[in-house]
Amino acid sequence: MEALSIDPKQAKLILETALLASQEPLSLVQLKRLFDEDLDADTVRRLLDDLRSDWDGRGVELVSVASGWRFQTRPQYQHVVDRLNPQRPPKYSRAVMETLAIIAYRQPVTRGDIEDIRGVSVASTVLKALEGRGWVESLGHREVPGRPVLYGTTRQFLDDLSLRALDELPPLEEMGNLLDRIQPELVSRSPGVSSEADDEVVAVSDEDAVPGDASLEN
Amino acid sequence: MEALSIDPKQAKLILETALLASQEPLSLVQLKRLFDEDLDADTVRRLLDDLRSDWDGRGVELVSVASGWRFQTRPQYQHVVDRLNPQRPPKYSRAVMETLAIIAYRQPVTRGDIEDIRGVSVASTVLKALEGRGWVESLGHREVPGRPVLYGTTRQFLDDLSLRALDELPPLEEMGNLLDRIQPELVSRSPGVSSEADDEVVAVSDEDAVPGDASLEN
Amino acid sequence: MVELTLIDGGVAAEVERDASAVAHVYGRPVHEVPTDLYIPPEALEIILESFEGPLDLLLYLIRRHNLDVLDIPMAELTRQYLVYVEGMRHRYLELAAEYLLMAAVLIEIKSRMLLPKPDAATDESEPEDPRAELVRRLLEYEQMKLAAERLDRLPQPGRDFSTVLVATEPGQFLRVPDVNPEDLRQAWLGLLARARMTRHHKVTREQLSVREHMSRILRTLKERSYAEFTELFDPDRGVPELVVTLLAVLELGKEYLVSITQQAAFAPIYVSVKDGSSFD
Repeated sequence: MEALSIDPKQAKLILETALLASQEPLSLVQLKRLFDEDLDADTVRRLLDDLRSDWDGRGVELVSVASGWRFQTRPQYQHVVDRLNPQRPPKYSRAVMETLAIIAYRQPVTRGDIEDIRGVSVASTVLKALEGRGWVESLGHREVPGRPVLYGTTRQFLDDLSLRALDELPPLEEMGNLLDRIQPELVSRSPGVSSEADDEVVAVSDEDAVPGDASLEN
Repeated sequence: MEALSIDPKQAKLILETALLASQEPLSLVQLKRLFDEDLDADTVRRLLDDLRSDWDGRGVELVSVASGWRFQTRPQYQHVVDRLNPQRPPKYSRAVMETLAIIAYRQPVTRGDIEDIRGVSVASTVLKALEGRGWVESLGHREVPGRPVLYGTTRQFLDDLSLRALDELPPLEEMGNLLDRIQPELVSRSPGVSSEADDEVVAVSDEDAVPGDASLEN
Repeated sequence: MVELTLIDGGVAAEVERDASAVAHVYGRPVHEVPTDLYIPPEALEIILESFEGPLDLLLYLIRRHNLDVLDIPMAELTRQYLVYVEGMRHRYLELAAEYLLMAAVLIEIKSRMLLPKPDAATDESEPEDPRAELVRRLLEYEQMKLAAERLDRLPQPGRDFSTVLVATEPGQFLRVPDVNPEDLRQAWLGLLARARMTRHHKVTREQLSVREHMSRILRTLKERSYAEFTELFDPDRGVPELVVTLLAVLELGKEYLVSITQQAAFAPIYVSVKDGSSFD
């Protein structure tokens, strides 16, 4: 290897300045053009490696990507960048949230159960998103024709939602209230619908497909 | 001053990362939000000053402008960036720069005011160039016949010129200096030109910053 | 960006400008306007364009010839000025209007200076020098002209420095939505609310399921002729099932297929098959 005709410290300074000021990754060819001296690619690469080490332990790192070299924030400092952009965090779609709610409150449930309650089919992406997040997992199969997968929530789901157990989930609206909203005068007279029955319903998942829209008067 | 509840080195690292990753200058308020701890403005300012010193001798510097703090290349390293991007930004004509100066120092002004001071009409393209650059904007209308638009400079103008406020604009040449500019001895020797007469000229100009053509006729 | 060079009159902006030059003729800097005021005809346009108007030209003449701004020799200044304007009128008429106005102003000032001054005794106020207003305008313009030069020397982004922006990799750090327990509750309630709202669109299915339960209840009552109200419900089958069962009972009552009786408040409710009715 040739001796560097340029002070390495100065050379790194020039590389660093150019890379920080550039919005796009810079190729070795572009970086070589920064110098009057005719540096070979190896020399520039060595300088870049050296520069990368200089940035060890910082929030920004020098990386080599397909089209060249660039500075970028380290993943573990992403939270700093996130705080800068007060743009609203992403939200799950209603489909995902409702599916998650059904699994959380009614587990174990099959996809068919979820579809019946929601009244629409559940896209695979919805369940994949929840499984991918580590919040939902398969608990086994229901022993009916087709042996559908039974879903339940995971330990991580509880951790992420800062819950110690499932019974710390917000209580669902009482059965009485639910019926109140539908036909108040009828329910209040009916002693057959007790709150104990309600609790039981929450604890036990429905045996089979219950139409989600079944709720109602005709 | 309170003891820092956070490791200053770590705090500077967070500030540095955020400032490097931000397209726009970051205000103290935005920078304070980076921390869980409730740092006071003085602490953040001290950390920033410290961070600025850390970058001494590098090609990039931390500067404070109207909307906050930002990293930018030092002017003496601009040639490095120019090598990457040989396309130079436009150089503004004297017409544009004089119009900008009048708006910056005399704002709010109408186009008529600018024309009176410059003694020539102002082409629409001149004002459009300044508005297009985001340096000049309409502040409203002067309530006289025709309701001419009043122009002023923008925050971006201050940011781009690395100014924190309008009072950091280069000071205007004093009228007295203008009189002395070519022949100081002549002004001081001339009995017909007393310093009071000098003051009078200045005073006239101040109270009637915007001469109409009619004023030529006395 | 192109429009900026046009503003400047094209030629001057495209060559790297020599700041000290008065004008550029065919790309070459001209550092002084000829003192004999002879301007090559083809260069006149460009030289005039290098002035930003009559004030700029006047200022140049005054500074160039070391004239005292506060004691302008009007005759000399006006003479020089008119020479310029004469040349201009032949070659570059559209530029001339403002220059002609200034010529008129200069001549007016000069003629005023020839008039006898009003008697100081009859006029309290100091008689004003006819040149005062011109001087004021010249100085104010010069002040702004210098300010423009200083402003132009301030570092500008892209020209003298560049802002710094390091990349952040959005794909790499996929932000995940935050969910809290209350969100789940809201999702559930939303589900219920929507079920109510959409009931009209599901009439067929709903009727069928109610009909199905009506059949089941009737079958039960066929065997036993009456049942306690609560026995008809199977809590294990879930909320919708309970609701549908309730609706089925009410529907049967409405259609006079069953009778629903209660002896006293809070006493058991009994459901029984109506006499003489049957269900096939």
